[in-house]
Amino acid sequence: MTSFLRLYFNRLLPQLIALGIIVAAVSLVFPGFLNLQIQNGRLYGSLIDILNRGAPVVLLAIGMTVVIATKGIDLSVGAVMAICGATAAAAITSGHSLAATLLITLGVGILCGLWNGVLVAVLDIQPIIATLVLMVAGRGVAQLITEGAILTFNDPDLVFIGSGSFAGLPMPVVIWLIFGILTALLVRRTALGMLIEAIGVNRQASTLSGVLTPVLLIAAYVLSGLCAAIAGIIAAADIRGADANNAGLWLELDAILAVVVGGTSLLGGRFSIAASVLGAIIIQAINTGILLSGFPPEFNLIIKAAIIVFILVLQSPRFRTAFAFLVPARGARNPSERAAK
Amino acid sequence: MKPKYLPLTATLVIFLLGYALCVAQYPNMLSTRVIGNLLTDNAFLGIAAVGMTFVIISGGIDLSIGSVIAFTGVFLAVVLEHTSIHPLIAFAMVLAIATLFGAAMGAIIHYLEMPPFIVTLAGMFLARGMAFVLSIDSIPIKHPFYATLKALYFKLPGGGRITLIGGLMLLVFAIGILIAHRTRFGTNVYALGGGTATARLMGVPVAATTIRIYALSGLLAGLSGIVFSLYTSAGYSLAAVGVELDAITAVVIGGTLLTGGSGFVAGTLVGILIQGLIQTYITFDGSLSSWWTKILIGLLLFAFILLQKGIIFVSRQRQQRA
Amino acid sequence: MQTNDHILQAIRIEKTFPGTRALDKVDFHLRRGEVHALLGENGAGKSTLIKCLTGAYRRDGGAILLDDAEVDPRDTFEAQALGIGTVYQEVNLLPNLTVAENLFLGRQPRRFGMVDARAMNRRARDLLADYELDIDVTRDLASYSVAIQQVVAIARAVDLSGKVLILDEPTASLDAHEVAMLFRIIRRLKARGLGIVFVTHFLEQVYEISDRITVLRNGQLVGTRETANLDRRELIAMMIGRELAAEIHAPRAEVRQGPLRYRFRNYGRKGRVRPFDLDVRAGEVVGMAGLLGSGRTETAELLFGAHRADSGGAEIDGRAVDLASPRAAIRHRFGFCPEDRKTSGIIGDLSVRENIVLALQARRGWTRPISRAEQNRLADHYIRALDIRTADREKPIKLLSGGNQQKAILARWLATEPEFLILDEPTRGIDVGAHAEIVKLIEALREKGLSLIVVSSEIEELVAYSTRVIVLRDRAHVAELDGSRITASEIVEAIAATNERRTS
Amino acid sequence: ADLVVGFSQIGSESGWRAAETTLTKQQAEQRGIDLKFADAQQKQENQIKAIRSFIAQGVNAILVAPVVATGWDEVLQEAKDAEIPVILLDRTVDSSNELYLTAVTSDLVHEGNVAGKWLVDTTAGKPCNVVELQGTTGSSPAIDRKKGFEQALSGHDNLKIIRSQTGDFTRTKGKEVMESFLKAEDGGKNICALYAHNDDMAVGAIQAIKEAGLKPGKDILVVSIDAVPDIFQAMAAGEANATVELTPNMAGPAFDALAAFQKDGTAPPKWIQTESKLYTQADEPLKVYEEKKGLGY
Ligand SMILES: Nc1ncnc2c1ncn2[C@@H]1O[C@H](COP(=O)(O)OP(=O)(O)OP(=O)(O)O)[C@@H](O)[C@H]1O
Ligand SMILES: Nc1ncnc2c1ncn2[C@@H]1O[C@H](COP(=O)(O)OP(=O)(O)OP(=O)(O)O)[C@@H](O)[C@H]1O
Ligand SMILES: [Mg+2]
Ligand SMILES: [Mg+2]
Repeated sequence: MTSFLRLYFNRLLPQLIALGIIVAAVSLVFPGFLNLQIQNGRLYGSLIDILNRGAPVVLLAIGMTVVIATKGIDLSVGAVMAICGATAAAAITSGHSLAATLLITLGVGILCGLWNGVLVAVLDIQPIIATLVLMVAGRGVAQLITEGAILTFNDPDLVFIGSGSFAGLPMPVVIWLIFGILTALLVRRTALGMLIEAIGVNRQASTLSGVLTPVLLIAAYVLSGLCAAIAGIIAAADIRGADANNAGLWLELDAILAVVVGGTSLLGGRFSIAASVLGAIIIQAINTGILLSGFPPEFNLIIKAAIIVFILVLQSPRFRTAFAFLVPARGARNPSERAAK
Repeated sequence: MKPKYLPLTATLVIFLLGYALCVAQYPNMLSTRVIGNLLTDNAFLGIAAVGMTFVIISGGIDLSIGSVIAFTGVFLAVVLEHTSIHPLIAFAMVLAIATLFGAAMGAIIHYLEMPPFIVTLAGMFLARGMAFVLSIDSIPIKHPFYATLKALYFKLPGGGRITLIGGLMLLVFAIGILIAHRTRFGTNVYALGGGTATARLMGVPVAATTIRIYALSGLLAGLSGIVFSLYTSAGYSLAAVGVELDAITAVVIGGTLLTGGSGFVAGTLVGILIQGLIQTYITFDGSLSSWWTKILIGLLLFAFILLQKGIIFVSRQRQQRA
Repeated sequence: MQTNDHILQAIRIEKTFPGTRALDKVDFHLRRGEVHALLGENGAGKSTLIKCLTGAYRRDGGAILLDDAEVDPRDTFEAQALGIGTVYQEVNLLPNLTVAENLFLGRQPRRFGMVDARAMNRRARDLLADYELDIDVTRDLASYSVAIQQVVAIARAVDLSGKVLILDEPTASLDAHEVAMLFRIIRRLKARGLGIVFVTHFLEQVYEISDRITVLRNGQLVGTRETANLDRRELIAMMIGRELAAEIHAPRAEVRQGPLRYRFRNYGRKGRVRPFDLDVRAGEVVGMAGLLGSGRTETAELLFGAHRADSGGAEIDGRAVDLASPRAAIRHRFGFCPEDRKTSGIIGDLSVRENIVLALQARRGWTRPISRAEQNRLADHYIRALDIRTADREKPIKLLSGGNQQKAILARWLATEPEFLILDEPTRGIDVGAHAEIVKLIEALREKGLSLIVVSSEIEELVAYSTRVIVLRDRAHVAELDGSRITASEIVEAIAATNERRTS
Repeated sequence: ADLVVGFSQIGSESGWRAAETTLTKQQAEQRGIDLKFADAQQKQENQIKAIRSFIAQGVNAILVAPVVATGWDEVLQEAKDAEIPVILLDRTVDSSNELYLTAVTSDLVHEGNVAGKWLVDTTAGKPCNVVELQGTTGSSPAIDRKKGFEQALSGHDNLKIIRSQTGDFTRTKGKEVMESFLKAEDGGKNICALYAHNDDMAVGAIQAIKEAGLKPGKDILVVSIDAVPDIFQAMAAGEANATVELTPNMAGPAFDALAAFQKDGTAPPKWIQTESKLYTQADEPLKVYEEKKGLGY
């Protein structure tokens, strides 16, 4: 068991190091960064902000990880977030109970995932294009629901999901923690994880081995849709309104970035949900760090690009072999040979 | 017909069909004006999409082109505003920068073995960031040379025009087709798309080819930026957001596989025209709200993809029977 | 020994992969005008040595001399420029390029800076004419069979090799006729003074064509001998480090066949396989013989549900069943080792363990995971039972040598305890020792009461284990041999007879 | 038969823009105008394409809400050549005013100025640290509203902008950025006022302030621009202090000018400036809220 934990730790080590470097760098610029205090019965501080603000991307990254593991990609998650946020707001303002609202919204998210999944698995359309359809049309659907305005609501229960707290942690953090752990258990305690990886590496060989490829593919996109729905609810609850125009805008790129920073290959196969979650947190740490640093906003993108390139270079297989002594290279492979095979 | 020409033919058939339907509803759409506009308005997108086609055929992707277009525009505007450098020299400078930028991304992709999606995503942030740093204002370009260039067009009967930039796009497509099918480099691009490892074993210079592909994409994005700056006579750091997705869509509608290894530059041109057609149709209709516009674009995209699949499927079946 | 009759010398080549010492100070000397066989078990390091010679891998140590001058090709491109043409083990051409482009990649004829496609196609046709291949060179390579692709790869390598030609298992998917043709070409090149390296597991071919033999074992050089002075038994002992009990099995005693279990009636699919009837009993091995492209693979895929049959029906134990998909077939305890292990067999990035348990897990469904301990047990069991050479069970399967990958896929199906096992070219690329083991295994499975269908291009092998042989031609079943009629000559005759009918 | 007017709208990036679209359609309907609507999805190239196809269709007039100021010369010239009058809505362009009939816009710099003046008056010389939520980096409202605000503050040394970041005109980002401002400035104790380039960001920021345990409107003054309905609710609750109105009804004056021009060729003034009205808590915010609620914000 301990060796298992060690393996796990080793897998996450590069991400942990990157996070550590960023946190250290930001606390240099902004000394109050690490302060944590209890306020109104919940933890309060920049670190908590990172976990809290990172919630949507973390959730999207969880679903995206599984989709990417199947060698797919889901560009529609931002739009699905908007649809689901709008659905939730519309449902709650038209008088549905919280439970009904959540059910309807999650249902809509699952439906969106189903659509993507069917396009990819049954109609055999390339994932980028298949999900691009919903990415373009989805935001229109969301605006159709809100008629382009911000649909505000004040239902305290729904608002609680966005800004309440539980056990000292903001609700969004609690939600993604639970959901992330559940998903990780679901894929690792069952055979799902391995079967999904098999599909991602070699779909044809998996099918010939009796893996239910289409169903699993659809399931991956459904999971992604579900994640986007939860993220959409959180985003709407956070601002007490559904902003169909901007909710989740370009977040799909952040989610993909998070997965890659987490070390899952875009070519499918091996994946780690924990690493993707860490990746999302890293990205949020960058964003929050930029906000706290007080640089003029014109520099935001350059700083972000520079940090991302830095992290990716740290992680690149070439760099890792060159500096194998820095990162304990358990199971690390020789990259050039790998490519040549 | 060879099976590999199927997607291309299917796309062309769909375009003609769609155009005929549009004309049936709005006879005005047959005017040379609309045809001229289709070329002029999509010139920058088309030029960038040629680069994207090469990248995608090689099995990669380039998300940075929209930002490079914006950067190019801002760079030109700033240079022409604040110095007395002649636009042609500024063009050369910016093309050199864009090419180097692309080459650098290609080098990172190859030597650090990082996925193109992510490298070019970082490139996308970086190029737009650079544009912001140069200037956040939109800067008009008032240089007389621009006016000269814009005055160059070929008038069609019926009021339509083939403008310089529209013509340039066609030229770039022609050159792109030549490069893809008539040079060793072009074959190497296809070879990379067929499998990097195999290509390497067959003696394809993988490093040089990868770098050149992204350099070419950078160069064409730069050229597209110049065209865009001619088109709008301005440089603006928020311009051309999301152009990469439009370009990818055009490439894919044009029958190129995102997995690499197969596709046609000519198909991309049809893809661009199909997208332009969808937009023109929606404007001619003019009754759609913002949201229905988005939904309809999505659905039409979906319909085109389905139709293409359908045509290919049916003719495969027929070929097998035969 | 004079050095100057050596065209290529490799001195103390070393190569280490994480966990594997693939080459341990290996020496290899190739003379001008000789055919030099490079032999060894699966995973001995043959392909690795070749890749080090051509710069596809960076060697960790040692030197390479070409014409007595030290060379250091950094990639295959440089090796080609030096006059070393190579066919690598897996068919290494680009399926998405045309045949002509594959042949002339990187050296297309040009006019005014542009590729002269017409000249290229003409030269491609001329080149292939030497190989009696008259195909449309402007079509994508993917539209041709593996065999044709293999011939194209050979033609390309030969055309590239000014000094040295290296062939890594070029004959694995060729039939006798094509092998003979290849050998004619090799002899011609040899007469021109080229040095030729030839890797194969077919010992008959080694004795037919080679002048000298170098044997590797576990990454180490065992020795280099003149072929004429090395008898077969001794050679095998060099390769596997012990004597092989009986290489080719004595004709087996009359087998007792079980009840009829599988009945396929009028089974077929338009455009793929003409409808056929097939009965298979328990404890029976049905061999499938035929020329390349005769439809054996397609028959196998049809039986497994990889393609859906559009005519006829299947019965198991008298009950009609629908074999609509691999899953359905697996539910009826079918198993299928595909012919192309790279694209339809291995799951490259996953470990040997996961590859072995995959089919079993898929059948149990995702909700009932096989525990890690059980997975380990299964994997270890089959690694031992089939002698899969791997550093450990967690090694990604793509890093195993070809033959060992094949065994791992066999293990995947054995783990599901199948009752009807379809093997498509199970011994392709497998070394003599493993070859014998697989033949033994097929026998053992038959004795356990399994029904097997085995597709093979090796007629000797079919004779060794088949209780019945079906001969295919042009996607149709044309003959069936059983009992005493299963002999090499009868099978060859059946194939040839149908061939004559084709020409008449 | 009817007057056909093409309307090239920027997109639907905010509630304000949706309201503008709604009002334009309403106004057109009231006047019996056949409005051809084209959504450009925030892209200038799409707007140019739309105008070109309006010209190709031969509409009677064109309304444009230009996404940027630059780059319109050529297409406007084409419209002029085709003798189709063009009216700019909501934002101006830097082309020669020969090329369009008139522009119905507010003055973005002025809006920032009004907001700044209010803050100057309210603080009345007391020292006050201001944080600023900017609009989308590079967009003209962000640039001009910042400029106008800074102009109003210049010469008043008691007022200092201590932090300024972009909130992309959205509630979510407004809230997120405000959270980090609060953290960075001693839990917010160091902040005396918030200036947001639009109301949506202000609404988000107000929530952040409340969640940090402070009272928006009292501990931190809130002033923003646009006057969308939700900010009036906040004002009614005492959580926001002031907003500067940007009216979404630009089309009304535009159509009026067009009608006059087509009737007898009366050339309207080249710039019809809409009012930048300041609303504070004293202006019966709830009543204004009810008025504005139905306008499609
Ligand atoms: N890229 C690689 N990374 C790690 N190990 C490798 C790699 N390539 C080969 N090996 C290992 O090196 C050893 C030699 O493999 P090689 O492919 O040279 O064998 P071979 O003699 O060609 O076998 P075969 O007859 O099956 O083709 C094997 O143990 C194999 O697992
Ligand atoms: N000489 C050939 N010319 C053209 N096509 C061929 C040729 N040989 C095979 N093919 C094609 O390749 C495919 C191979 O068929 P299949 O795999 O069923 O044959 P096989 O008997 O198993 O041969 P192999 O030993 O190559 O696997 C068929 O679709 C066939 O049309
Ligand atoms: Mg080998
Ligand atoms: Mg076969």
